[in-house]
Amino acid sequence: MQTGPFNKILVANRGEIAVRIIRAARDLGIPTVAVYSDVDRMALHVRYADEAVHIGGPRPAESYLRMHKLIDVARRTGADAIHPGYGFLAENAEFAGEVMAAGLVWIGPSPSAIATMGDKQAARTAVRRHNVPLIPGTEAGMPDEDLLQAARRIGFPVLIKAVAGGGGKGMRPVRREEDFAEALATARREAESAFGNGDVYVEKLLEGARHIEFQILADAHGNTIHLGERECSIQRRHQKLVEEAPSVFVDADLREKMGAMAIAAAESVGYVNAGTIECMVDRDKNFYFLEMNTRLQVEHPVTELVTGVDLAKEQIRIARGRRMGPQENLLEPKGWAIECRINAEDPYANFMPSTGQISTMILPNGPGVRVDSGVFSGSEITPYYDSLIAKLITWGETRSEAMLRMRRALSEYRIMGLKHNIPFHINLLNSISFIAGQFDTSFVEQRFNMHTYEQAPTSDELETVAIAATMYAHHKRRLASQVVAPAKRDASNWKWMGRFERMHR
Amino acid sequence: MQTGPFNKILVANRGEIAVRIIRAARDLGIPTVAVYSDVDRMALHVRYADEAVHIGGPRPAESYLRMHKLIDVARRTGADAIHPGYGFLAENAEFAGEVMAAGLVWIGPSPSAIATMGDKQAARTAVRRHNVPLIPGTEAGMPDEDLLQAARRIGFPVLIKAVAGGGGKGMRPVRREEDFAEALATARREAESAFGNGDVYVEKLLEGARHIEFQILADAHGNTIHLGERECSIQRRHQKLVEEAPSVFVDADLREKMGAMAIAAAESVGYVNAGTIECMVDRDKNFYFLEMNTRLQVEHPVTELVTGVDLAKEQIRIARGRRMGPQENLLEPKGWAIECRINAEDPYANFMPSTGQISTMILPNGPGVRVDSGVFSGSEITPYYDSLIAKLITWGETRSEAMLRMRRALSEYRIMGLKHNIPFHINLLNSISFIAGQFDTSFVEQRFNMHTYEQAPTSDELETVAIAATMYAHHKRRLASQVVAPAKRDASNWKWMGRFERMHR
Amino acid sequence: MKYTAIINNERFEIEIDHDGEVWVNGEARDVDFLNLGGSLFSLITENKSFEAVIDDEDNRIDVMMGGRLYETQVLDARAMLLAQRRGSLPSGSGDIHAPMPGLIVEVKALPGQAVTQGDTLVILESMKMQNELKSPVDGVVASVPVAAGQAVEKNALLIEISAPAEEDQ
Amino acid sequence: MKYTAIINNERFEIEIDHDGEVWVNGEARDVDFLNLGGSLFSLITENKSFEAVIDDEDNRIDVMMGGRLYETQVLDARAMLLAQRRGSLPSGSGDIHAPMPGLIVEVKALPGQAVTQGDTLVILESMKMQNELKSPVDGVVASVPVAAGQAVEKNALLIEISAPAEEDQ
Repeated sequence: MQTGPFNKILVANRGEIAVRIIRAARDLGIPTVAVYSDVDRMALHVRYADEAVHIGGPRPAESYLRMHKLIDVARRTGADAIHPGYGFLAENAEFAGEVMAAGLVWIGPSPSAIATMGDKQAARTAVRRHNVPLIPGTEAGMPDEDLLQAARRIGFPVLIKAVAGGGGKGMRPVRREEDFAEALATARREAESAFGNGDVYVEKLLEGARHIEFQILADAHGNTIHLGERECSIQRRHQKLVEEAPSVFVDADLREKMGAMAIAAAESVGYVNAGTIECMVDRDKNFYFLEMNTRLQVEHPVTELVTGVDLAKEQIRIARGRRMGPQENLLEPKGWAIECRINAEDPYANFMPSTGQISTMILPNGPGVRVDSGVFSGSEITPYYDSLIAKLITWGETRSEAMLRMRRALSEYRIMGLKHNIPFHINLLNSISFIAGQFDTSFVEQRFNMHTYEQAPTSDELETVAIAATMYAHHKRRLASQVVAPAKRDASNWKWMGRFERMHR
Repeated sequence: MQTGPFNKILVANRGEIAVRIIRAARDLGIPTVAVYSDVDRMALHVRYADEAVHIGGPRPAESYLRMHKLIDVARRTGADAIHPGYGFLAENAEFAGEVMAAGLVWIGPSPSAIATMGDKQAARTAVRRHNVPLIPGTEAGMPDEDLLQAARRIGFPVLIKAVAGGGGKGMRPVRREEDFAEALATARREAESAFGNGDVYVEKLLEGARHIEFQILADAHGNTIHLGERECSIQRRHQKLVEEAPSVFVDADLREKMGAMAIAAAESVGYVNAGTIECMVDRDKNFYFLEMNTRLQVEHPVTELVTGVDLAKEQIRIARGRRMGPQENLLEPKGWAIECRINAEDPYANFMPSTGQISTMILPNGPGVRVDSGVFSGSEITPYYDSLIAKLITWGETRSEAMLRMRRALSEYRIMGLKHNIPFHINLLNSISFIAGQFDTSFVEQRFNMHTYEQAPTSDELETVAIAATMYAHHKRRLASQVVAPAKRDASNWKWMGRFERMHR
Repeated sequence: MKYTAIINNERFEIEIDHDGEVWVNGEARDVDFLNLGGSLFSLITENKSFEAVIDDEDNRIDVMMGGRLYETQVLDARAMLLAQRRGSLPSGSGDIHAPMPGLIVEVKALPGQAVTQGDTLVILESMKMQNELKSPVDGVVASVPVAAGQAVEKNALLIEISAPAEEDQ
Repeated sequence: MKYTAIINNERFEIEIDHDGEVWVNGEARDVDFLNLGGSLFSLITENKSFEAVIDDEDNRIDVMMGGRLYETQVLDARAMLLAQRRGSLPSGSGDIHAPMPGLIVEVKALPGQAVTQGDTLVILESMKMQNELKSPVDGVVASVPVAAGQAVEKNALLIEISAPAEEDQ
């Protein structure tokens, strides 16, 4: 069933998005069933759900991707609906079909909408009929030689993209004809390894363009609306790092035009439920349909904060066959929201993923701060899943208030035990270009780095660091010498140990 | 100076409110100076402020109440404004005067407004001239015999209240004339010990009345507005435990009338800055002025969430001599907000305060949840200060959504290492009377308790508890026996130890 | 191993065998019980997921689950047999200890005095509040090692209460 | 005890005497330095409050403060003297270890090969990402104990790099 009444939801996911869905269901009074792999027994989604069922080994193929196992768990626990979250099986039309064939409600769009939008070429064909503007590009299934010909015709720079792609995998920009062959081979190899499908196509690469997406909601009663845009140009290797709603680049006029386009794109596949139309917008405010994500996005909270709409709850309402809560397109967002993705990756070492146990976590809180996370002090970040630790989202009446709150929240946030990208975000939030809203999708890779700062450290700052480093070295040396031979002097004289430490001895 | 420009704020407080003010200042780009006693060296307010100065021993009189020390610290650090928070010196007219005499800006109302509103009788005299309705009661300074006479004239039940009182100290309800003498003696003794002033007065006790307060804001440009009401009837021993905005009991008409009264009360003392008019409202919607709190309230966040106004920031703006942001009285709150005060006190042992180190803390988060707190995993709750650990605040489009989110957030919140009142709040949020909005100030003490539940546990629930307790006992016994002699069998066969534990051995 | 768990006067016969299989009143139960650190436990039984804070004191195991506190007793076969012979289940101590450091404001009990459960026996000031400490049991005051005006540390013994004579039979 | 701290090529002469008094380049500084658990430290100096994450590796102390990472060296008098004799400060090891468990996709270096800082030497797949591991120093590959297709544990040695000949003088 695509829509209809249900009483219990199986959440076929893990991490922060599983927790997010469980919270939405709980806020609606609907019980939930969590599933978990061997390494997720202690995870918050297992503990927050009403029921929890072990489904296999740590590798996704052994657990979170096991379609029949998931449907079987739903049957055994009496869950009559499945929410797929994002990633894993969320955009798998076959799974959506099997869920519905099993008589369960699929909390998402129809398998045909997923399949059409999941195939880049089919998507282009579908939306073109509804007059949605497209980036010049080729068909799928072309051999290497024809692709090169097409690239020449379109004109460099071009982008090679995997037909089955997503998240930047199997995607390669090519600026010069002589680099085309090698990039093509790499893209095919990556696509083959990531999606089991090495088919790629070629598209015009828009330089200086922004990545702006529109949130749409559609219910089974024929209503389709948009809830405004999200600015997602802050990316690295096509992975979004920071998202905002609204976009500094979008005025009321552009919002209306792009919103109408987004609704047309959704209607072109008879879309029902929440979805996102991703677009590129060039410097002259020409916009082009990129793709539609047929699920809840990672960055959905920024839209929630400027609309007051709980998107996860609306997904459930719509799947129950009810009318969605909001009835109107978003004309004027309420304030401004920014999201920073806090990832377990080292911004000083080429954003290398980091694994390990979170030994200490101090969350920022207070006015205008929201954290969506599935971890806690003691959580293990394993190599089996993505590196998202948490989403830090701030709201303000203005962009400037939202940014100041984000800077404050980032400075309060402490995560110890592994490397994370909070320093990247602090650095970004101090960047004049970012503050001024002057950036495009190439900003992070081409104009931003962690080793040069727009403002060099002052000599006061360097002195403070020198003191800290020396105190650390001195303390460590003293500890080392105590192991060898007890210190002759009473350590309580050491002023730098702090009054507190002395007091508690 | 009462208003004027400044560049650095000394926060003369500790705990969550010091953190709250530091956050507001940081969101405005103003640096802050924290002060701390011996036991607060590791506290978040010390770590989040730009500067921090040690001011003395753990007892408030040795540190947070040292007026001249605080002014001296402001001078030494170049802080040109002082924010007192709530409690400690926040409503001390002498301190406000000294701060201003030292040429610093006092982020609060004038000393004369503080003094007038701080003296219950002077307050009654002031507001009466502005036609603010008052509860029938006596003057201050009357001897015991005259008070008894007056109580007879007013008619029992009556309330004995300390002139210098606040927070329920030195306050006693008396329902029968024969209990009057003893209650009077106790009230005087408590008032003497708490405030160094045993003077009390007698007031009519309104039965079945609600405690509803109005938030007002006034700037130095002659504007005074109200930001609507807060429902604060959920109290125990006159200590608020749960607050809401708006109140189920207040309709647009009553809001307009009470709002006008609140503005009149503030104007009666030429009030400038944020303040709160506390009222009793009887079953027939008659309302009576109780007192004015001349500071930011603990429960200010619920108003922030339904108005979008950041009250701590407005306080700073007003003190800088600027026009306040909001210009209009609140006609229609946006949604609903509820605050639960999370205290270190044991609801199963007569709400006895609990001290100790927080060993584990897992914060609730996600949509609609805000936490204002000054503690972290590892924080020590000491006997020197109040027992507030955190304020948990949820927002929803409707009261029901806010309540469901609060239930969810309470169920996620884990604080280990000391006793806390989260079970009280969970129990309250399950109470049909509370859900229906049917309660008055006597609800918690007279009609609510932690040992009988409106819904008895089911036998499934009891069985689950039995399994948990038995597993615990069995595990403990096994550990004990292993100390004496190594177990004969391989423990890895124990299914109940969990797959996770096995996997990680 | 066989246990009897008693909660709200209801009894559950629970057996845990050598393979870790669990039976409740003779019915098999799928049980996954895991310590999450400190007193925090996760229990998944028959797919239902619960989190509980569990502590024990004297002969009582306190289970806090779903915002409710359950005072339970878990007896093994030998303890159960002893209790049946005695005709009563073992009960907790009646002593009053200081739940936090503070100042004794008043002591309302004298040695030898009979007290009833719920009687206020000591007033302790701490965290700016006066706290009434009540008798947890019916009994007789055995000793009062503190006096008004005295500062006490956390867990200091304030009043010792012994069981009344008739319970000793 | 006298130290020389070097950050961004700037040198600070820091002395900590037996009473814990601190001098920076000869000027007294009020310093309160406190461990908050693990690698987290609080520093209050001249009333300014800072929080820093401090870790050390080989001869380097990494200080993360205010969202910036500072790579520092702290040398005591003896180490400073040695360094002055050698004509260079001690430098970190050039070995590449696996920063996380994963699968070796490709090894781009052979023993004996000269490499420059920043050269990609190994591609490691983990967390669904292919990660390029680069040479931290200029040097010569001494050994390559792993091969493509091999699964490695966290911290496994992947490539050993020795200093080039001219640095040994």
